[in-house]
Amino acid sequence: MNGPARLLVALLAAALGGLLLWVLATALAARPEPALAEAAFAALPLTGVGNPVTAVLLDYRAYDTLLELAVLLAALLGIWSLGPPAPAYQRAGSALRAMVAWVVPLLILTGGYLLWAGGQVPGGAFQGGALLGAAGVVLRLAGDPRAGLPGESLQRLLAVLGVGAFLLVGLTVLAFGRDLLDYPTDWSKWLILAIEGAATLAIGATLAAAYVGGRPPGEGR
Amino acid sequence: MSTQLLYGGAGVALCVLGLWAFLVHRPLLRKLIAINIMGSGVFHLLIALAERDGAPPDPVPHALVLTGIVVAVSATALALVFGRRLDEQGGVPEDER
Amino acid sequence: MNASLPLAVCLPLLGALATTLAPARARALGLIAALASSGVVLWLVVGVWEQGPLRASLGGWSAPLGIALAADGAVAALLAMTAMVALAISIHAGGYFRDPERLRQFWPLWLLLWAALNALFLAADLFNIYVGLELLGLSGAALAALGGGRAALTASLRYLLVGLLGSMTYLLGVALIYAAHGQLDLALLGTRLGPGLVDATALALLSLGLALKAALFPLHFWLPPTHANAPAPVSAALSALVGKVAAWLLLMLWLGPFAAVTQPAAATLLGLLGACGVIWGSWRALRAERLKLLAAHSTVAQIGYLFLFVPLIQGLDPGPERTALLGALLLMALTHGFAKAAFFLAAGQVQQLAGHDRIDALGGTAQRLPATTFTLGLAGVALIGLPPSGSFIGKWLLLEAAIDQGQWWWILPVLAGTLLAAAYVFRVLARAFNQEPTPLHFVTQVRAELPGLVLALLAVAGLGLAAGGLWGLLEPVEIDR
Amino acid sequence: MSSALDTLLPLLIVCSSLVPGAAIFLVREDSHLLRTSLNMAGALTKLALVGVMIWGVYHEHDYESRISLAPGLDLVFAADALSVLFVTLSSVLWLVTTIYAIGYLERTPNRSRFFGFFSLCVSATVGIALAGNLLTFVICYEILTLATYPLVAHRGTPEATRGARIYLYYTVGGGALLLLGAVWLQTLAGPLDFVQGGILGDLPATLHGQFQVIFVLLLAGLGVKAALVPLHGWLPQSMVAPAPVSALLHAVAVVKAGAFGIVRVVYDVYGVGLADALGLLALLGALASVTILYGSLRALVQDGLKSRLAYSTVSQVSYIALGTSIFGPIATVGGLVHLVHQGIMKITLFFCAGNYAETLGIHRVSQMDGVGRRMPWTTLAFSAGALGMIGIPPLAGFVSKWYLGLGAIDGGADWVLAVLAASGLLNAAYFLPILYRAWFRPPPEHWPEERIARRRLETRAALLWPPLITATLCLLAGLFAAAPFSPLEWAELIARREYDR
Repeated sequence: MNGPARLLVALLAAALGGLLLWVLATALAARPEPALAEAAFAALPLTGVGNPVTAVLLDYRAYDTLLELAVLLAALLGIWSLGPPAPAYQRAGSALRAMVAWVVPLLILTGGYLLWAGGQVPGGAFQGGALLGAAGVVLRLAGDPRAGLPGESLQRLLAVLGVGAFLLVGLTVLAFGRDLLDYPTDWSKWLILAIEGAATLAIGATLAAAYVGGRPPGEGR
Repeated sequence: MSTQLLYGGAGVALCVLGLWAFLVHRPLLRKLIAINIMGSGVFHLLIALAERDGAPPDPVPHALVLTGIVVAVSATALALVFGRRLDEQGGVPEDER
Repeated sequence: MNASLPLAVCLPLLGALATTLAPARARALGLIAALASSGVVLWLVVGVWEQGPLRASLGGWSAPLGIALAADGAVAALLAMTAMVALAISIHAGGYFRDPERLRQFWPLWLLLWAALNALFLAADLFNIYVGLELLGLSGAALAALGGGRAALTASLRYLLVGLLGSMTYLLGVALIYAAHGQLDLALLGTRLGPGLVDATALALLSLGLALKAALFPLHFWLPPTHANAPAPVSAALSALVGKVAAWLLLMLWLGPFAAVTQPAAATLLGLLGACGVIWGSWRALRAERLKLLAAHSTVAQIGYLFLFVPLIQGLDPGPERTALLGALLLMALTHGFAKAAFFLAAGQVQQLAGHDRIDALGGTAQRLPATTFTLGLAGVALIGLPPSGSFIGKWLLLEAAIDQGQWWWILPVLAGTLLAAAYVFRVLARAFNQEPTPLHFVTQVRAELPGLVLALLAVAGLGLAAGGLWGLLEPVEIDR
Repeated sequence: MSSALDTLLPLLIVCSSLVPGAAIFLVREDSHLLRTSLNMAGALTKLALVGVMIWGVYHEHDYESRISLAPGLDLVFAADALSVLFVTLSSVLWLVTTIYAIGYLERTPNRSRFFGFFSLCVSATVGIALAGNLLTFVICYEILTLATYPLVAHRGTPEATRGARIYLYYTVGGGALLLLGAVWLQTLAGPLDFVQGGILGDLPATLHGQFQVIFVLLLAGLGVKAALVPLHGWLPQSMVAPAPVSALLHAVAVVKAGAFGIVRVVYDVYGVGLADALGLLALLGALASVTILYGSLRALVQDGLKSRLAYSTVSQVSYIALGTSIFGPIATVGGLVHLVHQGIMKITLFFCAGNYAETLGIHRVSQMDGVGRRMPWTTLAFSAGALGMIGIPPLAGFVSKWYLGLGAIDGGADWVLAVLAASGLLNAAYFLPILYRAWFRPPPEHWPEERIARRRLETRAALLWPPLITATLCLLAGLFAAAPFSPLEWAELIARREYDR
């Protein structure tokens, strides 16, 4: 794109920005009572979790989260369909290896903690999963071609674990005549935790596998 | 309210910046970065909306942002692998540029 | 509570999981999932037929806190079309992908795409649509890249990026709506939205995002390379279903919850873009040198037709006139879905046999594949809008409404598009008659040729002559949820 | 008769060729017997069903099949006297043409495709005949376009492709105008069910201006198929088609569909009185007269036998439009009876032309010297058709022209007599030289390309019988014009019902 066109786009973008700011100010000025937030807090005891964000993610709007995990799966399957990964990096030297040996368990432990804590305070499956994924990234950088992931079939299992747990719970309650993902109140807390655990593993494994960037060894031959 | 506008306004600014970058830059990797900036802007705006004058923040936008982030990460990962495969095959064909 | 709504999303998802877990059995598992998903959609359609619009809340929470799924007559019809096309594609893919490895990669992504389609048609929540769109975009881009070549990769990457841009624009609109109204459920929003700067800007952003994904002129630039370079079954799904769902969402927002926001001038603008799409897409299709590129450009035109309805429906109050036009709009969408899928499947067969799809050099191949050529012909008839196809009736009602409401200028794009479509379809069909030898049998490869033929017949004869039932489904229905 | 039959019979008549046609596509290319059986079974079933319908309509029975396509849009197949006239013509000639085509295409490739589209084509024609409203008419009219395209292109030569393409340009363009006119009219008048006497007469006079514009649109759409000048350009080009297709195109299906459509629009949509009052009949009459004279003049200079016949069709079909354009029952009878008479005469001529080409390789008039001695029966049939076209009594064409002339005097349009006389002279001028050559010139030593040797018969039986049958029909239609159920009697029945409401 040449100079004048760039300038034109910049001017247009600036105009759009101005308009959006004005619209935003108007919208915020006339803001209604945030009824949704109140409702979310009011219903919190029924969900069995103390962290309202977790309640939204895994209970009120659990269906969004289910689809979102499916997005994650789609990305991974897409990456796998494009062929084998690039070769691994050179194996780390001893100093880096020693550090990795410390950092990775720490990341995993922290991830687990975040998952557990997410029920009450900020934290949860995504934060935990992200740390697990980071552990995989560190391993791959240190020269592990698989980023610490297991073999193909286990990797596949891990990849579908999140959606699978959601569907298992969701369809089971559906079979008992309730709404999809309408957890019985007494079990709600534990079901949410189980789904979150599965989702954490799935997110972690998927992120690490996406970083590896190709189909796992053992497939396609 | 003004804090909210400030944060939200910053989000809008990021968003427009990302849009501008997407439109003027040709390399696909740059476009991808531009999209991510745009996404950050939208997430920023959503987070700003959660603020409720001292009351505990509205959890719904927070959850939306978390969902959005995961989606954005997935898409970025896929796009990056696409880009790398394309590079391995010699890049964008001449007639497609 | 009707379990068919959530199941319509969950069963293809379950199939995607199964085919991911057991790639060696992907084909059998995938076909089972495809059949089961179609069965559930049938259940849903019967439910809508008997009880009118259905709504299912999820997670035990009603809106605004929870998310709901909703299906009215229009959605049921679209879901049924999706299921039939998807089933045909599923069967066809088994014959198309010669490499078992490709087939294994195809199945889970394809079922994810199907789940996304169903989720989007059923969606009743503004943010949920965003997640569904992303699932659609990612699985679609990954499928389109299964062709593997440089051109396919480039096109898919561009498609992915444009899709992301669309999603982000859409999400910005969602954020503005949440800022102004504090909720996301479409039915509840429908009672709150009204004329005003904020709602109008939000609608503009939502529409922009969706128009990018629907390839509404002039945002269609990414579509032809993507659809032309993907494997044929994927092109069929992208053209027939993926573009359709985005267009449908856009129309649904305009005519449903955002109806109070829209102005006649804006509706006319949308119609005008549709008209430009009709003419431009048809013209480019006429100039295309490759069969699949022709079909891809024609998709731009066919999407355009749907938007011609907006200025005509926008001003109408609920009533028989509006229902008739909605039905016509739907009929056009369904016919195009069937016809374009059939066209792409047939084009894929031709390409596989000939090793290329240059239109000028197709002759002998077309003569050697009578059933496939016949499919191209029938699908072409539906694309032109000649009787007895469903699009003929759709166009008739569209023209009638245009004349009736004094908006006669919409006649021009319809007629011009029809004539251009006739020109590009018969440019292909003219190659089918030559002096090459023909095989003894009409159908040479049952699994690869029959699904397309059935779809084409549905577009031409099924929808044309049995369209009356569509209005039976729509009768008590209005688009709002 | 049961009422179930009343609602099903029109649909059954359409399906009696549609279903075999669809099945024929699937027949193995070398299963000659199965394909022939399907063809003949369809043709005979249709004929039997039409027989039932003739009896019923004569006794004022109502047949109507109605399928709702959309709110306000019904697919209606119904029978009145006019539709029975056309449906009988097409069923009888279909049977004959099918036999001819089986003989003509013996041992050529792609016969399943050919006969499949052939049956679709006849189904569409029968659909046009039985259409009970303008929507149904338009639908069948367009399907006819689609079904004939593959027949014209059938041979797959570059000329065939070119001819088919030109045919398509004209007919699709015309179809778009017809569609626009029909939709527009429907917004003004509601569902356009064909009613004898028309349905527009009761509408306010303020709409009359729009009616005039719409008539021009409809006439443009119908005129393409009816080959009204200047919309006739496709007809000579589509001569590349195999002879049975030409026969079908000229005598039964395409050209006739256009002419029939004009008759329908004038009598059963506008109403002849309104059409006259709006000056539309004058327009139609002028166009028809120009076409009659122009076609004859062009036919005069053609050396190709089939192109001479093609221009003759251009001219002759407009007699139907001419009859329609004169206000008065006698001219109506003349126009309608010519719908049938032109069909049987022209199909005879095309069968014969096909026989000359197939047997001896004769394609030009200048090659026809002495062919009467080598192929006497074919030439006899040809003579019957040609003399009928000129209007020599007692052949069928004389009856049409007689009634047209009487009708012109009765309707006060004396100038039509001049057109008829001029056209009759021109007809003689381009047909008589052919007959002279065939009968009275000595045969050459070698025919251009003798493909079928003379044995007991001069050519294959399946090629010889059809023209003889239709030639006999030409004679009978003229000789027994006053007999009950003759085309003339039936045309008078229609005219009575139209004018004596």
